[in-house]
Amino acid sequence: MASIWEYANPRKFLETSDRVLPWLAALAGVALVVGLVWGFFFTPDDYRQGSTVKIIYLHVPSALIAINGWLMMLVASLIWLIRRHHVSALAARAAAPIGATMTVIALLTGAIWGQPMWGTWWAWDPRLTSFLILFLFYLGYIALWAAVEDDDTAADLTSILCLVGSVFAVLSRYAVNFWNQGLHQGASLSMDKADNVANVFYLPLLVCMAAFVLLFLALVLLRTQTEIRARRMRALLARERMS
Amino acid sequence: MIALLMRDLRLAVRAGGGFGLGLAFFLIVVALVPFSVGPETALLARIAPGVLWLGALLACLLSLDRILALDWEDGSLDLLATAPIPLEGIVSVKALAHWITTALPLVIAAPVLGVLLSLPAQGYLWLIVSLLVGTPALSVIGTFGAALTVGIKRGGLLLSLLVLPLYVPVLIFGAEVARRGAEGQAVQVHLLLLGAITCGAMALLPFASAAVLRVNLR
Amino acid sequence: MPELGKYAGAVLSSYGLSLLLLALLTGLSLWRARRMKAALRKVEERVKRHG
Amino acid sequence: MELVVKELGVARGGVRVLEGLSFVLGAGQALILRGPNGSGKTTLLRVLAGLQPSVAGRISVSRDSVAYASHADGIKGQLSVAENLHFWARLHAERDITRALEAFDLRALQDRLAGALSAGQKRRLGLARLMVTGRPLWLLDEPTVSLDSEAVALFGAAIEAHLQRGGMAVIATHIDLGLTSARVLDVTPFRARRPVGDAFDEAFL
Repeated sequence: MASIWEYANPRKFLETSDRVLPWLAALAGVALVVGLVWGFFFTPDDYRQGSTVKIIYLHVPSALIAINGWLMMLVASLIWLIRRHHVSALAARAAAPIGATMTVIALLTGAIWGQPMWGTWWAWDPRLTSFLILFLFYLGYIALWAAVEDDDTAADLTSILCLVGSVFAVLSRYAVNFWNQGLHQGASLSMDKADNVANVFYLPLLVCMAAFVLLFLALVLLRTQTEIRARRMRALLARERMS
Repeated sequence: MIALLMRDLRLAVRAGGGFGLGLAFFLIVVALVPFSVGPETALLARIAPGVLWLGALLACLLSLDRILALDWEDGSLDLLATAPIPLEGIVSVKALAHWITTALPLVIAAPVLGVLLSLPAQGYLWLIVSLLVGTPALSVIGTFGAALTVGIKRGGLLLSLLVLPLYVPVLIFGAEVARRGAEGQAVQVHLLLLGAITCGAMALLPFASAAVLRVNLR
Repeated sequence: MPELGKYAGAVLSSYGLSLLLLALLTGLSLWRARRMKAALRKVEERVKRHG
Repeated sequence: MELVVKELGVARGGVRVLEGLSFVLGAGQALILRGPNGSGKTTLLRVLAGLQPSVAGRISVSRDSVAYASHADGIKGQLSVAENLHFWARLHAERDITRALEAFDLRALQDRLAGALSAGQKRRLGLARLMVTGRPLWLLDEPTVSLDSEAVALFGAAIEAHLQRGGMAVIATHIDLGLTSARVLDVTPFRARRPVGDAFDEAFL
């Protein structure tokens, strides 16, 4: 069995991801269609929330990816800082815009859902606020990558920012909790308490979450490939200039 | 270390920008608030702690890029990095110098500006205490941001974008202490949490700042 | 089409906006991937030719 | 005290510029680096100073024994000449700056603000800083830029005196400093070769 660090070689990564990507993308597409169609067309309305309950099929999975996307960037950053595998740093860079988009989707769907339910588009509820802060962290991270010219320097700086940012994101989460007890309902889902939400809603939601995870993975692979190619091109051009 | 601190203080005094600009900015921000929300005393008194905290935070932010950028431009940072003091010590001293030249005058000026916003009498003590406890964290976090952006031309805006989200917990607890103080509620828990953040930031962030600076000096 | 009742606007707009954002993200990623592939191929060929 | 460099490789912006560089420098010796622009002299000096990691090889000295002087002098225009020197001296736990002032003929200028100095005078101040660090190994990157011939002579004498006291110096320069004992090292032959084939390695080359 080969070590997973073999995939830290850019060429090996490109070859393998090229093989995996079509399947992953197809799977993600199928799951997304099945989950959303199921959720949108074939679930009943909630007796309290009416048809707005259908929004959770977008809201919960995107929120899931928004948080876990940052977590993935944190792990990738640590791998880069400790083992110096370039692919890892580039994967973190590739994941950031996806995470940011997911955060926007979670915020948007949350606001649209909140309007009829809470009577307001935006409330300074701890969860909403935390997501807004998370979005700012994503923006800063992306901006720092874009601003630093040297690739290795940028990888180092953004990795450390990701580390420090993670600590402060957690801090902000608790600070915000202290600051305002919110309107938001508790996590409506957890794996061991499936009866929180009736099965009719739960199953399609699981499919949607799986679909978003698959979509995230496919996009990360695709974007990492692009980053590797961009990086190789810059390296080749730099070498050409020097000789 | 003391030599470096004295030099930074002397430079701040001679260059003129250190003490004056942040203070003037603080004054202007606070003076503009009544124009934007109306002169009603009750409203001003209610929002005064928050406005003063936000103003102090923004005034701090304004001067962050001076912490390291000047030393970067004239090559001093290279030379400091080869000096006998570890880089962690250097960034800590830099943060301290920033706090003395920028944050401390703000703390002293805050009660005066509190009068402008008709801050209730019982609020002054906790306003000053919360600023004294909270602003060191602002300086240390800001130094980290300055170290991140030191090699970037016109990095000022990026610096704000990076630092502001990091300021959130400090602002929440700091303003909360000041608000509770002004309203005569208990402040202990929030003050302790604010102090914990400051201590944690002062203990750990210099390592991150030094690591980042080493990368930028490469 | 399921009956969405009085919340039709909210549900439809959130689905519409989310899918639009996802499509934008995917589209941009694909477009950049394709462009970068082509650009790299060009540079690689030039480098090989000049040795 | 001896500087031993073995099979050193250095990189700039992720691309190797020098490799396989070895030399030994004993107490009282100086080494002049020669080579065309962009050949990696500055990078080599920064690696020796510990500001930048090497990509291969070994360096025997610790960073506590080097004093580095780059194109930028690290001088604060708002401080006087003496204040500038005092600062660096205290940072390196030294007291005496008179020797440095005299060696670079800055006595008369010591109370002037450094911002009011001419380019050559600033350069002299920057080099005088080396003397107050008390460190044995000087790493100098084009030290004679904007110096007139008289100042170059002063500088040469200062290095000579430093070597006499058992110091060492590595200097990247194109000017003859009049150092009698200095060896010259041309870095051109150590230029990094391109990797053969198009193996796609961790550095994307």
